[in-house]
Amino acid sequence: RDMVKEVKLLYFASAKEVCGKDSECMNMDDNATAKDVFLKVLENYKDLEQLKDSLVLAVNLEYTSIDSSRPVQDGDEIAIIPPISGG
Amino acid sequence: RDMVKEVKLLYFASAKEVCGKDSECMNMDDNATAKDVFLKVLENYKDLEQLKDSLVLAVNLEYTSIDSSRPVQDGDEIAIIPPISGG
Amino acid sequence: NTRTVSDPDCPDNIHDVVQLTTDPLEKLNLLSLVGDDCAGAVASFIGTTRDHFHGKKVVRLEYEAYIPMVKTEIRKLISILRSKWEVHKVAIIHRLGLCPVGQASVMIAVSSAHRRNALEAVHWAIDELKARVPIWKREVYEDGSCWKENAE
Amino acid sequence: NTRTVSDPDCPDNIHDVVQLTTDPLEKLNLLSLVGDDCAGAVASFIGTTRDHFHGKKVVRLEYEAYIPMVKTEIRKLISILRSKWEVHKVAIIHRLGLCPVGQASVMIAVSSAHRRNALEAVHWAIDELKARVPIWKREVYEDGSCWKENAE
Repeated sequence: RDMVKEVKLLYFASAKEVCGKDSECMNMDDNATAKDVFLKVLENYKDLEQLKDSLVLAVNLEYTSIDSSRPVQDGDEIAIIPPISGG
Repeated sequence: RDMVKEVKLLYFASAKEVCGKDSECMNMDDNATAKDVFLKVLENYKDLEQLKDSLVLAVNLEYTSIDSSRPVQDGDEIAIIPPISGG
Repeated sequence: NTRTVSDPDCPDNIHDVVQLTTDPLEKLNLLSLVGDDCAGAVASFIGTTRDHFHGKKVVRLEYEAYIPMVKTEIRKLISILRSKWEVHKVAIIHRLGLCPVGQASVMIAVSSAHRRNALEAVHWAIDELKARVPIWKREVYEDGSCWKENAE
Repeated sequence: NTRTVSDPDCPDNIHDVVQLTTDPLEKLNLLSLVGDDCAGAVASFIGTTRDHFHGKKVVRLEYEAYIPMVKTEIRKLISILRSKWEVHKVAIIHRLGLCPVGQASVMIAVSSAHRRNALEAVHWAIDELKARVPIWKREVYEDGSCWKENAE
């Protein structure tokens, strides 16, 4: 099986502004991890570099580190989460 | 000076029920203390004995122990304060 | 009890609310009482009358107070509160007389710039009120009545 | 999020309120949200938008949220809260979109039989919400705008 997986990316707040969009789909290799997804996003949006140290991910509504070796599944929803400011 | 001092007594909650009134005036000797006032009230209302250990006084709106040797002044307002239950 | 707040962002004189009333407290609006465009946090505590006590059904409650001393004690309480926490406005309102089951008997609200101050101040204020302020509650049951006593 | 309370005096099933809304929170009534004839205490926290930030005048604020994750995180938060404190009802409501200066952006209310539980739970809940729930605030000034970041 040499499937390509499609993940849905969501961008919020400052990440949305930097990337110029709030969501998109992206294809990943079969054995890709959450970290691989994040690195590919960084490659696509060079200006995101400046926010990099403050970002975390959410994979299917669960917080996940940008270094996570968790394998992604086809259909996963992966959000780029800048520092929160609710309340 | 062998003045008689008049103090105003206030009774609240269970003390009011036991004494059957919410206020009255009482004459005290010139050198009477808060403690003397309390003892005289106890003498006048025997049924107050059962509450005695839970009572405090307020002299002119300030908490005062029933043992207080604070001298009373003519016109003092002295309240008999059972355990409070505000809130 | 008017004071000038030291916070330069919030320079208005501030009037604390200290009130004893036989009216229901339900219609009072916390933000109207203590809200402020310059305060980011409003914490509050509302005590409501319970419908039971050790399994006995409470039919109604009555509050009695030594009114002038209540006001003196609450003002002292607010003055100590302000020495412990930097807060904007404080409101302390107690209902007197008949209070139907389920309705509010006491309301404390505090606004502040930083939420921790308002939250801690409200917690301290209700503990202090219950320990020091001369108010008495009588619970009336189907088969009698009883003057309550605060545990703490 | 329905549960049966263990307190025999208060046997009804209880529905927590978790809500995201673009409507003003001002009209909400705390006692209607979490009040209970069997609960003696209602504690609350309301966060309001401030009119200044480091001396700069804030013209308006906007809140954005990752809505499905906010709901998941708040329900987790309430579940942890209930494991730490015995409480009756919990309401957590956050405003989204435009929020005029001085208006409420978040409201947390908790009822309990013993006041300490409601008071501590509310304090913990707002700290936890600010630390974990994916909501973002943008402050708009006369000369620009800025995505905020919670300090704690």
